[in-house]
Amino acid sequence: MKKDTEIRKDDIALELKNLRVKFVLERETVEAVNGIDITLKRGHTLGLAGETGAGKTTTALSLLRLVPHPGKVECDSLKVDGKDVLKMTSKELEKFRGSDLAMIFQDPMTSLNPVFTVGQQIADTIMLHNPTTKEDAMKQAEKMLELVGIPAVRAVEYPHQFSGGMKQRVVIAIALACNPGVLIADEPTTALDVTIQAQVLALMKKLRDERGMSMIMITHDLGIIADVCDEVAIMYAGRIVEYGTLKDVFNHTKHPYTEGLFNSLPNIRNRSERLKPIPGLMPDPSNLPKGCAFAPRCRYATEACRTARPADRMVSDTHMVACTAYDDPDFRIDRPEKD
Amino acid sequence: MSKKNETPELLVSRKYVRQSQIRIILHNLRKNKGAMIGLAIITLLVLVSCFADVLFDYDTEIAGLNISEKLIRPCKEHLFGTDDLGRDIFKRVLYGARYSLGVGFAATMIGMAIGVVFGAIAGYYCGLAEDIIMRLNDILSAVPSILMGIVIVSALGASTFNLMLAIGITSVPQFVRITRAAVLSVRNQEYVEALKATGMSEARIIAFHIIPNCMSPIIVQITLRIASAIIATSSLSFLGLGVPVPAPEWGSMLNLGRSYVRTASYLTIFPGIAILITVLAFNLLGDGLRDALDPKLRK
Amino acid sequence: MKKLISLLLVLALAVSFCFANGASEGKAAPVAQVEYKDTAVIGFQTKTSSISPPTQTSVMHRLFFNLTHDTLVDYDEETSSLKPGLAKSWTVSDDFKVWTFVLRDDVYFHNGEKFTADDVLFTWEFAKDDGSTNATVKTTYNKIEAIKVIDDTTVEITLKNGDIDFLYTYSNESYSVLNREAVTADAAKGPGIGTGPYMNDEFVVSDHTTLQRNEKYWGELPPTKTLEFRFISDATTRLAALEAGEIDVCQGPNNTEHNIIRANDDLILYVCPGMNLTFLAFNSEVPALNDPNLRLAIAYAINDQEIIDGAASGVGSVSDGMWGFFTYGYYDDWAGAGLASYQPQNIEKAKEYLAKSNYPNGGLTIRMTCNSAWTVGALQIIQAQLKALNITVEVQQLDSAGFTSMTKAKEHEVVIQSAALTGAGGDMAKFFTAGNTANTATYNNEKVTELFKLAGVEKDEAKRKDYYKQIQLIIHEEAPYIPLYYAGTGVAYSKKVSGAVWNGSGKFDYSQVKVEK
Amino acid sequence: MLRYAIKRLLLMIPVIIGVSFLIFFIMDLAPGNIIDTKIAEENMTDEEAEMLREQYNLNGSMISRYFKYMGGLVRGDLGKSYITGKPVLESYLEKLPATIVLAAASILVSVIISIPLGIYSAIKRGTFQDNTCMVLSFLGLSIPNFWLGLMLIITIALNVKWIPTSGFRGIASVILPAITVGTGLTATLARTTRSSMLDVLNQDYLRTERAKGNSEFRVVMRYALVNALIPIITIAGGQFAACLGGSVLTETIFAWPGVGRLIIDSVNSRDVPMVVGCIIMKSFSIGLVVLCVDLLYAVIDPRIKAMYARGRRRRK
Repeated sequence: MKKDTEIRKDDIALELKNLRVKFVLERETVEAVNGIDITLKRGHTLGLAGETGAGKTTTALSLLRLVPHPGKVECDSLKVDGKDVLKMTSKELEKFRGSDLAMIFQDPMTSLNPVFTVGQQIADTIMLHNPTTKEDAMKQAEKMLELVGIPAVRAVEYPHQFSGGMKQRVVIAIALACNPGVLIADEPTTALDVTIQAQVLALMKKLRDERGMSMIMITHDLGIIADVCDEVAIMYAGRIVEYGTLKDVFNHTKHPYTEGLFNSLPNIRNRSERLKPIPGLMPDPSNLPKGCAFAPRCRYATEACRTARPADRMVSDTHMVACTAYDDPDFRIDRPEKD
Repeated sequence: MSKKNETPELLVSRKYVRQSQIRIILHNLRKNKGAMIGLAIITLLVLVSCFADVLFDYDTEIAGLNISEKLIRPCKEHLFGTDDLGRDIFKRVLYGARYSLGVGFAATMIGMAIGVVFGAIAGYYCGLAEDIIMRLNDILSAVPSILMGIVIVSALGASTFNLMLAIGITSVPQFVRITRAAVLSVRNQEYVEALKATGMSEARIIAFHIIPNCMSPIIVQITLRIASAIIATSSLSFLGLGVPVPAPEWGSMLNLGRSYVRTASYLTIFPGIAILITVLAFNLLGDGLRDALDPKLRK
Repeated sequence: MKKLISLLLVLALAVSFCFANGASEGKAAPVAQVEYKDTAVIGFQTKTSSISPPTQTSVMHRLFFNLTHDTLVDYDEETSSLKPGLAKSWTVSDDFKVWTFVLRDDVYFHNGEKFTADDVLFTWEFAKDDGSTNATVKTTYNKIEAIKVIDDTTVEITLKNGDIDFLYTYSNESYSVLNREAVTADAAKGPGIGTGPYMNDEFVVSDHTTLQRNEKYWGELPPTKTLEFRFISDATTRLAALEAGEIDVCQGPNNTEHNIIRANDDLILYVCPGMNLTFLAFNSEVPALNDPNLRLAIAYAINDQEIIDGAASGVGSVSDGMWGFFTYGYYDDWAGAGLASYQPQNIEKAKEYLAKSNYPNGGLTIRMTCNSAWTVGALQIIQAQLKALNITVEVQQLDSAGFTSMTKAKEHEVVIQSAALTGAGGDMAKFFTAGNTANTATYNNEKVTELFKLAGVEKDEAKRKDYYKQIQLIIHEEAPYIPLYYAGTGVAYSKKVSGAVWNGSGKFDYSQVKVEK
Repeated sequence: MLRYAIKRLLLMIPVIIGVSFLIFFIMDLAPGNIIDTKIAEENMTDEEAEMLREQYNLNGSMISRYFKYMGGLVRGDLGKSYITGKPVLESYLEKLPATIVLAAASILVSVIISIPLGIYSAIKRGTFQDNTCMVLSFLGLSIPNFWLGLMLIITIALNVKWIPTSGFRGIASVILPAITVGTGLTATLARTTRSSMLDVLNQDYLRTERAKGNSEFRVVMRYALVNALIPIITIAGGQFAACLGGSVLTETIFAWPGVGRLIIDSVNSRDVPMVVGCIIMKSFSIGLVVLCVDLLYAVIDPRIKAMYARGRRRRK
């Protein structure tokens, strides 16, 4: 069922260059995303981490060109499996969505159409991209349900008869129905409680490895990123401030904001340790500060940080950080490096 | 811009939030061009209604007859032409604004006042109260409006107020049903339980929290009922139950011009247009108000 | 189903017709032979609710009964005289009590039963008890003491007390003869079976009535097979149906649309002077109105022609006396009798009478009530006209039942009404004698009541006319009623229609109607 | 589901009894009675009036007459009309087919016009098209029925041969009356469609549908509309029920043998058995239609079907 192209490790599944998204309202314009570059290798999983309001969901929606009105999307280039998404007509977009690039949404409670049976919703997706007879589509849908751990017999039931976790499994089944090359998961387990969260993540990992899918996992939970992702991108106020492999970002953390994130995580082993939350609040996206957006809350902030917009600096061939403090070569953050 | 909870700094003092809410509603209303047009027309109509006595002398120009000037087609002196008793239609349409506006608005208010109260009670207190009110409502809605008109007018005498009462009562069933449906959908929301938890009395909950949230379907119903109230006067005035005769109420003018539809259609066209404009004005304003009040649509 | 059969019949007829033409192709072309349709469609406006003659006396009902049933004696409206109907001849006793009729023996009911004297007896017995809920019919039948069947073709009717006008009343279609067997068999449809030129086929209340030709009719056979009467209450729609060719006759088009009919040269407009008099009635129990001078002042202040132009678009004729100009004993030479006619409008005379009344300079308010949208216009004109006498008029409109319950309870002040007058002088008594609901002026003058009684039994024509003259003079002076105008009735019909008899009363005769193809 | 339907049918009985009492009471309150109608037709002496009162048994208090009437009603006998003497039920059923045909055709016209208008203005919310759609839908409500009817007759029926001007003669004759009544209903239905579509278009699951690769047209017309159907059906069902009560003006203009005119004529002539009987039948048929609309909810929205399955509406 998998496309016949063999899996090449270094093949690029998704390439995004300089994505900018603005929401133009009458009295203000909200700059949700301010220049993001993503390259996702085939079969790899990129974690997109950041606090609420960092523009994660907007980025995901821009990949599918589903940003709602009044959003304005500007982007230098967006290629998925070599196809240039920006130049696609609405007809091509419709073929593209669901078969090449699929998405799993955050709140399962509202992501399923209440008046269609679960099986029907999956079968619809199948019929859209590889039209067959109704019965055949339904059989495939039942197979998908089995795949995500739901007994096929429940295909005729309606969304309101499923629990949150089961619904998320259905959403996953819908997304994977046409075997997409790339999957975007927008905080898939945030709305679920912890035990169900682990099951859903295990399921996603199993399916990803079986199908060699590349995936973008959007979450604010660093634990999930450690568990699922190969590479990590830390987002803050619409920009990627640190990007690298798991080892780079977790063990050789460079950016002060990433350090702050790790400090605000409770440590199972050392229970007495006091949490050090990041002071201050996310900046208001409608008037972002000049220079580095994190400067007002950064311990190491210097005058330079507050004036110039930090450039992306490659600290190793896989590790990037956007922080002007590193102009001074021997600048270090407190977090010790481990290898 | 994710939908998650607002960051703390926005939850400033409660007074500021309430004051700005009304300002926001007015701002949205001003933004909506349609609503502004509607408001302008209504204010114009109200002005005309109030100063009609100053503009025209009732006896000579509105009710006075001169058979010699019968059925003149619209021309310079008579912009809308003259009716079968030689009266100038333009002046009568302007003067009639007060009756139609009054009857339409007042009748709907009567209907709304009764309907919303019972609808809210039926919607909030489910079970027996709801069944009784809804069954009584079905019974009341079975009475044809013309029969209701005959009885009220003959029992209380023919006057504009009784006409409003007759039309108002026949619009009560719709209001009860609309309000009950709206209240039902609102009362199941979590925040109603939260309010109950704060020990607020049920009457206050209904009055200050549930009904304001049901305002949008009610406003839609108000604007629709005003339209049908004005038109109902023409069928009632056919039976002589409308506004007492010489008064130039649009509905009765429509009805008097009925037999001239082919030979002198302007007798019915201009009152018809007046009704159309009034109805449109109320609905554009109502629409604007509905969208302004509905937080979901404010994105 | 019936429509299907008649359709087939028509087709057969048409086909045979063409053959006839075809066959005679060789011979000289026949004289332009006009073909007539098998069905005539008539649009009418006043609702009918029964096919049983004793239950209804309204004009439209009598129009139908005239087609489906027959009476012993017929009334000829042109010559206003009586002519034989089912009875070939009749004789009456000197005291006008015992009437003996010699009946025809060649008449059959629609159900095939032979018409005999027994049917006359049965009709009387049937209508007397629960066969009719119509007060006038029951009262007339109650005047009959007994009916004796002498033999199949002779019947004798004995009245309780002599009535010279009995035959005029008995010739009314509501007293048509029913068939005993038919009614006993089916109480609903039985009374619909008569001896007339047409048979009742379909009857749907307020929708349509279809009559089929009675092939075995004893009189002159009608030319058209089917008469379809369609109830179309809106005048504009009815006229449009005529223009669209769906109906052949449109009864009572809107006065406002007469020029549309005149402009259309396929249509003919027949406007006949009406027999419906519109008048004002002053309730004499109201002290202020029980004053002849005030009433006369108002009578002279009103301009009838202006009312006709304003409220009836000019279709109607001025009336000068509360007595049908076609009714027996009509008198209008007011100057001859030293009185002045109410019309034309005479403001000085009105003011003169007003000065003599209890309200020398007016200043009173009178409530005038009407019961239909048409008469509201007339009241508004009177309202404006009476301003000259400083009398303010408050116009009130009620629906018909509310209106009658008010007049019956004498709670009205002035009412505007219209009543269908007849040719019989005695019929006018109901307006001027106590105990009648039509007497909305609650008028009670012994002299007038006495004169009506005398006229009822007076044989000598001259004396009877004189009695009626005296009545009219008294009424003209006391003016309990103010006559306004006779509303004209109109009929619009396609020029292909012929054979129908139009008249003022609205009881048109369609028995000989035919419509060219 | 069946249990719920039976419960609703049983609930209708008190309503019908209530309706019969209220109408009986109101008819008694209205001035004048059947005798006055007959007097209006032709003169009557006082004795004759009294004789007729006996025959129509109008003497006795309103309550006693009501219970006599109810005696008949319980046995299913709606009594006879004072005017025509025909049984009320027969007269009502005689007028029912035309009324149902007109009601169905009017709702069809209303739906055909309102739903596309409502959806289009919901999609284009706030723009110029939105306002024009709403203005269009308001034309129907603001133009008086009789004026529109007459205009249709004069302009269309006179020039188009196969469309009759009036009467209930075959399918073609229902076109103009249906347009007259239907356009009057568009205002309400179009607005309801617009507001319920607006609510649905904000839902998240439509984003899922779009992410699946559905075209915008399919998203709106298939996935969104189905969810928005409940309020639309409520209003359309209500309108159909109202039309079952007949539309007096349109029936008068088009000489349409409908129930509306039958009721109003009976009211005017104070034909009490006919008025009460027809209104009872009318409320019964309206009750049936409203019940069918409620049952239709379950067919459309499985969540509501679940509630019925548990026998009662789940309410907190």
